Amino acid sequence: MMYSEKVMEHFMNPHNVGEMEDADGVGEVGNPQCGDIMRIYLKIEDNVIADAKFMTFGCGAAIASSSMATELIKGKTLEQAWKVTNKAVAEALEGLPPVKMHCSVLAEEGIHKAINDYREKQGLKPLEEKPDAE
Amino acid sequence: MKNNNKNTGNTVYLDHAATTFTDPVVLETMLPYFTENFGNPSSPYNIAHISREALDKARQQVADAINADTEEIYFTSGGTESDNWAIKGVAFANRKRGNHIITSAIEHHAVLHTCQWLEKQGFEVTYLPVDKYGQVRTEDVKRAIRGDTILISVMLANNEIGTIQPIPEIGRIARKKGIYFHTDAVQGIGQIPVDVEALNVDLLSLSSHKFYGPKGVGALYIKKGSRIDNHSHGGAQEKKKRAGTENVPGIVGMGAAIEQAISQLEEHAAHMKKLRTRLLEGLLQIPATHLAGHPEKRLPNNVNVIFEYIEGESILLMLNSFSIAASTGSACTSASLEPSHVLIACGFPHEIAHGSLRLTLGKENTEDDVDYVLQIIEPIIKRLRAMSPMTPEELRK
Amino acid sequence: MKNNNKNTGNTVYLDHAATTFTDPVVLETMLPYFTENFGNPSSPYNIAHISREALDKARQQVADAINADTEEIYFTSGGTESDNWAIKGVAFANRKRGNHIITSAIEHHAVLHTCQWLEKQGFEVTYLPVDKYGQVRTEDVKRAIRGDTILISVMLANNEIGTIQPIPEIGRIARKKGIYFHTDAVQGIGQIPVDVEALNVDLLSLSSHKFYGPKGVGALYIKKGSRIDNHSHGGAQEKKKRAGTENVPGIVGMGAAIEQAISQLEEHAAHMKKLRTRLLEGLLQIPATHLAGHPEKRLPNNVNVIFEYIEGESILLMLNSFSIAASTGSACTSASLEPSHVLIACGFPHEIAHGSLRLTLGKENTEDDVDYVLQIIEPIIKRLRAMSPMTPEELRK
Ligand SMILES: Cc1ncc(COP(=O)(O)O)c(C=O)c1O
Ligand SMILES: Cc1ncc(COP(=O)(O)O)c(C=O)c1O
Ligand code: FES
Ligand code: FES
Repeated sequence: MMYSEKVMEHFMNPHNVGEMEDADGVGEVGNPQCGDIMRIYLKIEDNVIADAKFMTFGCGAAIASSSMATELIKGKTLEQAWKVTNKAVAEALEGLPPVKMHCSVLAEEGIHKAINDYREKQGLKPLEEKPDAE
Repeated sequence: MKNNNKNTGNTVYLDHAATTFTDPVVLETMLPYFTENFGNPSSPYNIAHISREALDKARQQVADAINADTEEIYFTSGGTESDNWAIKGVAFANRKRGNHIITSAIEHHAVLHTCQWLEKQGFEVTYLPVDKYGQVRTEDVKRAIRGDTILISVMLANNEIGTIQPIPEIGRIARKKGIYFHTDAVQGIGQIPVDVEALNVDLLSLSSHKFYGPKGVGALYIKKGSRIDNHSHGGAQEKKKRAGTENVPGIVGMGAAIEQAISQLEEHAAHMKKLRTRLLEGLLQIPATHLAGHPEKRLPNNVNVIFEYIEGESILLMLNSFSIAASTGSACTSASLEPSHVLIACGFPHEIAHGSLRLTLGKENTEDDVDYVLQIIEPIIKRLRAMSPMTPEELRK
Repeated sequence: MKNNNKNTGNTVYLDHAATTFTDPVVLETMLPYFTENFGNPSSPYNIAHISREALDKARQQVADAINADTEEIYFTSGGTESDNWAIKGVAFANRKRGNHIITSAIEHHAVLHTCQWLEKQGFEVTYLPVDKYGQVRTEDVKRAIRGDTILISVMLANNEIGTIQPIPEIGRIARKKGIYFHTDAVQGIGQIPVDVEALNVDLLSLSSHKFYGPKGVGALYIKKGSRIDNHSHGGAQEKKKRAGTENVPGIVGMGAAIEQAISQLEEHAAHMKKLRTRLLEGLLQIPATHLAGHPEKRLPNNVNVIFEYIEGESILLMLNSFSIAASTGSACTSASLEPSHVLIACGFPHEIAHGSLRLTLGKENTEDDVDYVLQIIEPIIKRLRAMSPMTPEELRK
């Protein structure tokens, strides 16, 4: 297969799958080009991500990225979590094929959206996407 | 439970539309032409005479298989070359008569991309729509014909959904109007009868590796008297129409493979249909699962189903981990990030087309293979649906 | 006396420029890719991954053999396809810059006929003359260049007379002028060093069956950044430039064969030269016999002699009856009834060109083979001359 062992590990046995009834922040993103959808749920305690879950409709890379991304942000402050890039997700997965990098972008965007959903609910200003988020 | 076939090993191979293994019997016929009987067929000595006779025999085998004359068979490097040659060759050779071409929206890329390229060269191309089963309507063909139409190209059977097209009828229309008619029979041969007379075609493409012959060899049937440009320039091979030292072992293999495929056609089709029915019935037990393609007018070895709410590549990955080889029309496996143009042409929305799974059976498959797949696939679909945000509540349990 | 080789049997095969047998070691590497490792390289499962890796490896082997990058190697169905693609592909893609092409009078038909076809499409082609040894003069190249010249194609070594062309020099001229430069290296590879950097070429054609690889597979080197049309349209194979399911076993064989050929190059060339010298010295003992081609700048395995007053096909026929396989530039073996355009370009009159005999050595040949041929050929020439009305009296005895 074209995927690394790590991707296959996270694809076959994804971490943090599922819905979260009492999420503090939810972000749903989709790539219209490709028709994939990723929903990220966050449980936030004292500005720290206490729990994260995901639901994903997409390819192996999308599912593995969701799993790895949620894993990476757990226990981090919101500011730290915001800085988890798609590159970091791909690296943690021991690389993604070039045509699949956009699936990890989805994970980064999902997290950003979930964090801003939480911030808005708290009456805070949403954080700005860096223009070169890629 | 799993089949242990001597070719596919412990893989349950269900992607015969992508390619087949070379039948060991076929390979056996090829071997002497690599080593002892290696002469260049154009050379004038004994060792080369053997190669010439081998080419003659293979040409006869291919001609017999499709009810053509040997002078109408031209060997190529595969289905893509045959399609490219047929379409470009007829288009350019008949440009003075007109520059309109008709094809269908569900052709293989070897036809579609060639037509798109011809559009850039100033030809006009009509891409016929299909009905929800993936069939071209003959009335649409009639309506599309113009005074300057020089070529119609519609495939015999589709590679993704297996739908068989009304080729004899389209051929009759084309012939009445004096328009060249090409069919891509790459998927049909060896599965259903292929007779160039009955099909009313002027050109027909074949590819050896789809019927247990070697890769890298194919043929184009060109009806006698057809006006078509030469494919390549060089030596006098293939009656000067397709230059290049002949791939003798490959051509010998193609001949042996097609002869075997035709002689086993009925038996093979019966075997395929039996397995297909079992497989399809099992798959359609899974909720929110749809058949793609025509329920009856389809290749006996083709199953194409769509599982709603999930994506095809992830299905393939999981199947692969259970040593099952299959294919999908999902955008996620295509370089273009577009789902299968065939499923889209059949009217499936993008997100539905994503969940497609194509299983194409082959002669080595058994009922055990089918049962194994059915046993493996249900929990896979469940697991993926459990992860999908699109899955409705009642399917999550 | 006769060699008894396991490939050529009891034939003394001296037509390696026409084709070689596939080396049994090479065939061995190919076999698994017909049967077990038969997956379509484009498919996303394990069994197909093996095919993809095999393609990668072969591409590396070809790239290494000619000092290119793997991304610059495109597999084709043979030397003819490579030549056709290189020339038509560059011509059409650069038509806006100009429509003049330069080639030589002694190219293989795969180049010449392609150029002639391009003339019908409105291109202008200059066919450079050669000196009496069959060499293109670099001054002629310089003189032929015009403002609208877009492509120069000159072969590395000629297939009939073995003359090696001044490719690095021509390449330097072309590069200075920004003109694409293609060389047909089909005969050179495995006989002399081939290094795309040293040769200053942008495109280079190869054919596997000339260096103990299988027939029906070749490659085109395309220097990065070159402007060239795609060869065929369809799937995304060969970086979308040459569509069609890859001939995996053939490509694997080509890779193995080229690696072997390069690793044995010096040893092979030394062996060939030794045999060639012995053969040529023996042949030139026969009166009224001339060497065709360059005395030194020639392929180590090529001998081409002309026997005055007799005709090549009859020589071949007699040699064949003694199980010797050879070739001739006589009109009588060519479909066009024209003698070799190469010999004519070298300035041999028609009636002389008729008496040509090409003997091209291969790695399985031995000194015994050479001695056998020399022993057989002298009486044959005598007999034929005795029958010929053109033979002068003193040669009839
Ligand atoms: C319907 C159809 N046409 C053409 C082709 C191209 O054949 P090949 O890959 O042998 O060039 C294929 C197979 O890929 C096919 O299924
Ligand atoms: C110099 C040269 N170019 C091109 C070719 C064509 O190669 P192929 O016959 O493999 O297409 C040949 C051999 O026939 C050749 O000798
Ligand atoms: S979700 Fe479509 S490519 Fe990853
Ligand atoms: S003499 Fe018979 S073909 Fe030339």
